[in-house]
Amino acid sequence: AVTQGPADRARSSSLVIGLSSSATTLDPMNTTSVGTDLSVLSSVYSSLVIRQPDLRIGPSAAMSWERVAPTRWRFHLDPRARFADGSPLDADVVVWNIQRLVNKGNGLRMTSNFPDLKGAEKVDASTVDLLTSRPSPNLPDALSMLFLLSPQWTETHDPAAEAMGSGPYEITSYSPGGNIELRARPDYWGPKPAIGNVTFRVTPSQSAQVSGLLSGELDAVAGMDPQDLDRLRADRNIAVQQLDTTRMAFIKLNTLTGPMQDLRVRQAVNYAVDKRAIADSLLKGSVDESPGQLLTKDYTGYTPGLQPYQYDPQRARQLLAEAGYGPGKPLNVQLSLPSGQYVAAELVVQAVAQQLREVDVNVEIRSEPFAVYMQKYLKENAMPDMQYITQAWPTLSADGLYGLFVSSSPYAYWQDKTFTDAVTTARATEDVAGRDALYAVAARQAREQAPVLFLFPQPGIYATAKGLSWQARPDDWVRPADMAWTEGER
Amino acid sequence: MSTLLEVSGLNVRFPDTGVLAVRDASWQVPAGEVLGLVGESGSGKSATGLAVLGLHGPEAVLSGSIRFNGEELLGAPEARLRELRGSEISMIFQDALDSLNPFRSVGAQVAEAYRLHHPVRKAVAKQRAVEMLDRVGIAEPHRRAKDYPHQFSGGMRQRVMIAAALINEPSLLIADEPTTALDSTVQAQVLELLADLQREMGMAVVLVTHDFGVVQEVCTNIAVMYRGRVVETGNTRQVLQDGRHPYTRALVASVPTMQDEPGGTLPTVREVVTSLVGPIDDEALADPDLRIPEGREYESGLQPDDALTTVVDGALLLSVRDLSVTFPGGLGKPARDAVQGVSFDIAVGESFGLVGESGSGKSTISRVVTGLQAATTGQVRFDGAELSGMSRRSLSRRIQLVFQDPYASLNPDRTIGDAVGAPLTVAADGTPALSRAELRRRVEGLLTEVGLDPELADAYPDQLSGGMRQRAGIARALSVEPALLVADEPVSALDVSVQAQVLNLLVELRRKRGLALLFISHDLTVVRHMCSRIAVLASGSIVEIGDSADVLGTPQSEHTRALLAAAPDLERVG
Amino acid sequence: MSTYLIRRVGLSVLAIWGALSVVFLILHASGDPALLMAPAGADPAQIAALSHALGYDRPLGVQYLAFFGDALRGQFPDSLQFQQPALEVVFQRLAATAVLAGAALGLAVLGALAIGFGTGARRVDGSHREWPMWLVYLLQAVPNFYIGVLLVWFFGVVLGWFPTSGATEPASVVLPAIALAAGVLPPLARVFRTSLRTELARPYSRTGTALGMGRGRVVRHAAYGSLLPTITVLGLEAGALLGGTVIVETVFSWPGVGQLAISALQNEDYPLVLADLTFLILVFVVINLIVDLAYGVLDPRVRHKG
Amino acid sequence: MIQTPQQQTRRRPVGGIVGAVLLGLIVCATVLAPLLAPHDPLAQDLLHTNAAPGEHGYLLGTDQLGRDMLSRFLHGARTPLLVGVLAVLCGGVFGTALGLISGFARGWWDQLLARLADIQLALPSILLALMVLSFGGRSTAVLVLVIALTGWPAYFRLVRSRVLALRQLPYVEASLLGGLPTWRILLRDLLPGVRGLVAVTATLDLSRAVLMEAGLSYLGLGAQPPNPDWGLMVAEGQGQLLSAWWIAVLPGIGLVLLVLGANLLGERLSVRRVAAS
Ligand SMILES: Nc1ncnc2c1ncn2[C@@H]1O[C@H](COP(=O)(O)OP(=O)(O)OP(=O)(O)O)[C@@H](O)[C@H]1O
Ligand SMILES: Nc1ncnc2c1ncn2[C@@H]1O[C@H](COP(=O)(O)OP(=O)(O)OP(=O)(O)O)[C@@H](O)[C@H]1O
Ligand SMILES: [Mg+2]
Ligand SMILES: [Mg+2]
Repeated sequence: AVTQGPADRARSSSLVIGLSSSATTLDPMNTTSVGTDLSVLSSVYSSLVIRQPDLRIGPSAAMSWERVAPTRWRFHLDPRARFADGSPLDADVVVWNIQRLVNKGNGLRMTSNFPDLKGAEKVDASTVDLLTSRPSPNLPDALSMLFLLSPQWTETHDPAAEAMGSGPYEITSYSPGGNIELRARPDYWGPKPAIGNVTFRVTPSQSAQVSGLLSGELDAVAGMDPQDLDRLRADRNIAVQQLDTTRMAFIKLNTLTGPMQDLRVRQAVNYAVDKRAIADSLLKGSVDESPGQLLTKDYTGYTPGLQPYQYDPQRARQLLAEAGYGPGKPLNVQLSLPSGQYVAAELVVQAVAQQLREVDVNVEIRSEPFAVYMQKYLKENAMPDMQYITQAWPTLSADGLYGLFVSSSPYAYWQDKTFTDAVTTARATEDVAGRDALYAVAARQAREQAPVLFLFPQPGIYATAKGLSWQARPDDWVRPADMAWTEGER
Repeated sequence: MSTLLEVSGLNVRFPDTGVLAVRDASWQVPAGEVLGLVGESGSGKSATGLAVLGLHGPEAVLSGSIRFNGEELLGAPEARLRELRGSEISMIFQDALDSLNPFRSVGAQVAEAYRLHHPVRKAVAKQRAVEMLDRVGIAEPHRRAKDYPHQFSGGMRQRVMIAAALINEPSLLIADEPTTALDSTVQAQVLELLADLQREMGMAVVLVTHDFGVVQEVCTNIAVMYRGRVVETGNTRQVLQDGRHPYTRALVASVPTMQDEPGGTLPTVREVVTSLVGPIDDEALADPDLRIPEGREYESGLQPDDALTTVVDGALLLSVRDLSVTFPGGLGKPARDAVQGVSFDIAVGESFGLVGESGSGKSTISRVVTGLQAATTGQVRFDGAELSGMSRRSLSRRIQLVFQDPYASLNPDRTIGDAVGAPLTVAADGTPALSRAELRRRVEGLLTEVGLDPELADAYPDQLSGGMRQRAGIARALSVEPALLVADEPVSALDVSVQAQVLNLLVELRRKRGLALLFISHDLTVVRHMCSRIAVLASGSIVEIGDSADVLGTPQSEHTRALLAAAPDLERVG
Repeated sequence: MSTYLIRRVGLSVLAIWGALSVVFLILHASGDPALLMAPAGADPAQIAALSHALGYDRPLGVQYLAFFGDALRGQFPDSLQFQQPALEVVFQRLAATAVLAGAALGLAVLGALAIGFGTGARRVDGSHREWPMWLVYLLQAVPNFYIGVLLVWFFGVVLGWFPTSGATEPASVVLPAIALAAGVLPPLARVFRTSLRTELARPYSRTGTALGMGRGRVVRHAAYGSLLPTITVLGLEAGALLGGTVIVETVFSWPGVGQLAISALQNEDYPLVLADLTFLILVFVVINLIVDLAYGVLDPRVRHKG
Repeated sequence: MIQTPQQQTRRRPVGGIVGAVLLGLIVCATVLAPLLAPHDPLAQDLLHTNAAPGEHGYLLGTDQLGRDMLSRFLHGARTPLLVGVLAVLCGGVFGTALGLISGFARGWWDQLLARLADIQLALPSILLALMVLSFGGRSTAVLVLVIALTGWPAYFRLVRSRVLALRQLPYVEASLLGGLPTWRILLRDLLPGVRGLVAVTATLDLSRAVLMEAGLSYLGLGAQPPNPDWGLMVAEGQGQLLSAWWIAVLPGIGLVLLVLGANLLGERLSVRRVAAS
């Protein structure tokens, strides 16, 4: 094919990024998927604060911020910040955006990420206060996902189909489900991005991603399948970065109904699966097995020193026998997974199912569209006995991720007083050591009670054309503004 | 007179099926003369005609010699043949509907035929085509040239075909049964046109046909084919009246004519041949050297049976009063009055004939009478009872139908015995169902009665010849012992030689069973032969009805006279 | 001709109505779409409110009528995935599918004609080639998606000649078009070849030869007659073509309406499914209507009827 | 150039035989798979994933989970065959019965059924199937039904038009005149008349059904993992074309052979049928 190769693109300062699925909307408040929608939109819109490549929170539209009261955060806006149409990004804009967000009637998806946010008050033209209903130390972390629209523009345009933001890029071409093209704004008020033209190309199929990289059609792809690692590493023109993501992969067990109510069964399935072997063969050793933890190391509040469930089918059989199952009376369970959503999930699930089958647990695998899967999970409260899921929390705090497991959470399917108490108390504890101690209690309890079948962090494999400098990150952001072509390569 | 076309020792073989369609055939046509090529179906007439123009596909293997104006055509290069085709030698085929391209206007087709051999501009060819259409008798040729074949009637289409074939004024025309698909009156017109054009253009014609009447009218010479061989050639009059080959003589004898005494037994080919040369098999009969021994004459076995053809005064069996049938029009199709105000009666044991041209409503009447079609108005009474009030089952016990097409009237997936016995398995009211053995016995009896081997009960229709199938169909109709038999063109699909056998069978059955017969045909000679009273039908109405002898002898209506005039009849020397 | 036209249009409208009713019923058998539209964590009252706002709590019959009223005006609710009017989303994808289907159709028709002429019209010496038909049999046996996968593998990956995914440059259309054409070509080639043979065997072709036409001319005239059944099959294959786009677009990530249908179904994007299917059904029926009308134009026997 | 019906039978019969042999082999392999397969098709060997054909004693290699491709290949025709045959039976019986009744009864009944078939045809079948399977639940029974549902109009239309022609034939009218009841005429005169037609349609429909099952499995709506199913296997191996082509390519060949077999046989049957009628 007569496509431009990375070398040509480096010269012309353009870049092609492979997206595993198309953007579903251009409205930044109506999506929470970081890997696709928000990564694109973060180039077009700006947020008050931004999570930097080193995972720390840094300034963006807000130059600085402080907590003036337990439930009041004050943000000082950058006076230079302007939308592409020239209108300023001032306190009024922020107030309007926060109102748009917290109004439940708008039915925006982002709203649920801000359960504590009450509203905003203008202090002066470039200062604004955000109010929360209770002390919310992690608000800035959450705000790194909130992008700001222009109120006037939104009145006359459909933000789902068009975009006009205050970010470094503007969209030059978009159709739902199709490729997205960006161009650097010449009048951008912040630091100029290094790359002028960016294309997000939709390449859902794994093989298309790989062949695109190999042929030079794509310059950067995130979330590659570990199965392709060897192939990618072997190519001189491709650089591979590999790290654990902040997403933990596990198989959630429905402890509220069915056979997984029985602790012995939950522990048995944990013993029955050889996480090591799966990580080594299917994930090509790109990750380590989880030490019986719901968090990855990157979270504040992580408890070191826990031990994973060892692979011990004998033990598993014994536990199952105690629970009343065995070869004569095999345990039949359903295991669902969302199709095409998570890296290597299809393989991992099949491997798990086969290993469980060896201890006489018959697993029926149901692969479902993500929407259906989520509907069963959250809206109908009808999660099957087991379901493969990966979970992360954008603020990278134990509080957030553990919050998904407290008794009151619809995500939990687990009611454990010890765990819930520890997490709730920790939330109100300002002192770091005390909080970590509480989180350790929660972590041990979770390991012991096994509300999930612990697996491993989701592997993060990023492939880029040689010559593209970019620091891959464990959260899912892929921001072209962070990328640059280095001179002299190729 | 010089010989234009000379066929000698022609063989046409189809290796794939092993059929020898033409064997060692020789005949010739002098320039400007008409040769009739006659013979029954499958005797190789078409195969011969196609061979002349090299129109056989690669699956045919030809040998022998075909000389046209002294030039050998067999094995001539395709390019040379293409030059000759349509310009020197033309051919027209039987079915005019299919012989014309349905997707092109007739003018374009005739014009193209001209342009294929004359390098002229389109407009010139168009003009020529219109002239030619005019010449073959198409009214308003200028306008009609733009019409498509389906907008023409059968006779008109055949005229167009003739125009296309003759536009280059060929010296030889091969006409392969050009009129068999047409009505008898139309047939006569087309033949007349052909004869006129032949005289005007002075061309030679090879007329392929199986109709002796036609041959007698237009041909100077005749070649008779049988089983792929030419068994006799010669002057038409002489061959027809005094054929030297037993097959020729037999064929001529088996055709009913206007001179015959009606109602008698027709001689069949086999009978005649046997009486002429003794028992002989088909292959030996096909030997062209076979001759009727001097002095041997066929003793006509015609024994006219007055009882069958004279008017009977029996009790009234069927009475049709003011019958009309209208087929409702569909979307965009006008309604069609197929039958209008028809009345007639049939007495017990009477044989009643219905003649008329195609589309005159004959079949429709037969279908109404048998209950397959409802009358729109009027009434049909059978044995005093209103037909529409009778159940299908009880009606079927009284009236039965013999179909025209013997091939389609038997289910190919059922044995003959099954077909014949099926009506018997429907238990008549009050009678117990037949046992298997009894059924079989009855079926065998019926088969024997119609002159079929009872063994054939286990045969499938495709193992039977057309004549045998027609007999099976008759056996089925007879199985329920009906009082009235309706026969809708029962012999028109059959060869002359077989036709005689089936007609004889019907006559004999009537004699034995006292059946009443409603006999439908477009062929006057056949109706005259079979019926004591006839009705002439024209566009749905009866134009003349009466005793057979009166109607045909002193026709009162214009229509009947036209029918009579058009029927080419064989004059047989007594 | 005019009654023919009226009748055809009437039947088409009937078919569209019926097909849409089926779609409507299947979708509604699956439960309250509002459940899907509501944000995660919405309480039952909110869902009920949404359901009410969108009219999903009305009796089925009322919804049915409303659905047709809206469909007639081209109004569908917003797509759940894209948060835009569903029909707009479909239209945005239309061009891609039109390009793909057009290219595939062109390929298939050309291929079918070539194979049909090559194997259907014997030359004067009686020889004819059969082998292209084996290709047709083989193509007919290969599933759409498998052809796609093989093409990706061989031409995209091994040889690297063509892009294998998306619609980014003119060359992108090559592989998906071939994959799609492979499904449509066999029936077309077969019907064209068979009807060419039938037409050549009909008496009028023999008449042509008897009047002195060369082989080429005879075949040309016969080909016209063979076009009619071929066009009929083409109309019927439009369904296969539309169905094929669903799979082929998925294999090649081609951003068209077929892939949209799949993703809408997978995400239970109820309004989008409705809009997309309505549109596809409309296209299919209209294509068949055009075929019928083409028949009326091309076949004088139909042209002059009624 | 004259062509007679005989000529069409002259086609070389290899196709039919090849088709029959292919189908036979595949059916045998499927039935005997438990005996022939060297491994359990579900057993995983995580140490030897993506083994190339011949490696580690796996004749056709292994897939991403280290499952023996040969064993999976041998088992892979079970679902397509089972679903295909059942769907053809359902669709065939349904379509034929309706076609017979519709063609014989004519009138508004006939019009109703014919319009139903039109409507059915206006719905692209793969989309209809996808819709039913996504919204109506996934199971083998639904799969069979939906494939049968998209198949019946073919039988219906053919049988109906054939019956419309047949019922005008003298032998059917002869049965009417013989006083036979309608059901007997349907069974003895009309059904045999469409028998061959139905057989041919069914053979060709089998390939359609198999293709559809494979397509749906490929899209994830047919057979579910870890089932060895050819269509599903192609989908699973598709991502590995670069490094392990055999995972996707081999099962596809199985599908091609199966469909080719059915088509060739159907073709042959239809040629016979043309010659016989
Ligand atoms: N293309 C062919 N292939 C094989 N056999 C053929 C072919 N054409 C004709 N025959 C056979 O050759 C024989 C003579 O056929 P032909 O058509 O010449 O008969 P015919 O005298 O014209 O009969 P009819 O009056 O029915 O037209 C028949 O047995 C026929 O079956
Ligand atoms: N089912 C029908 N629907 C409409 N018109 C019909 C139908 N059957 C016959 N007709 C028309 O009724 C008229 C009489 O037809 P019928 O078959 O009775 O004629 P026929 O005298 O038997 O002709 P032929 O000698 O050709 O058999 C014809 O014009 C025919 O077109
Ligand atoms: Mg002939
Ligand atoms: Mg008639």
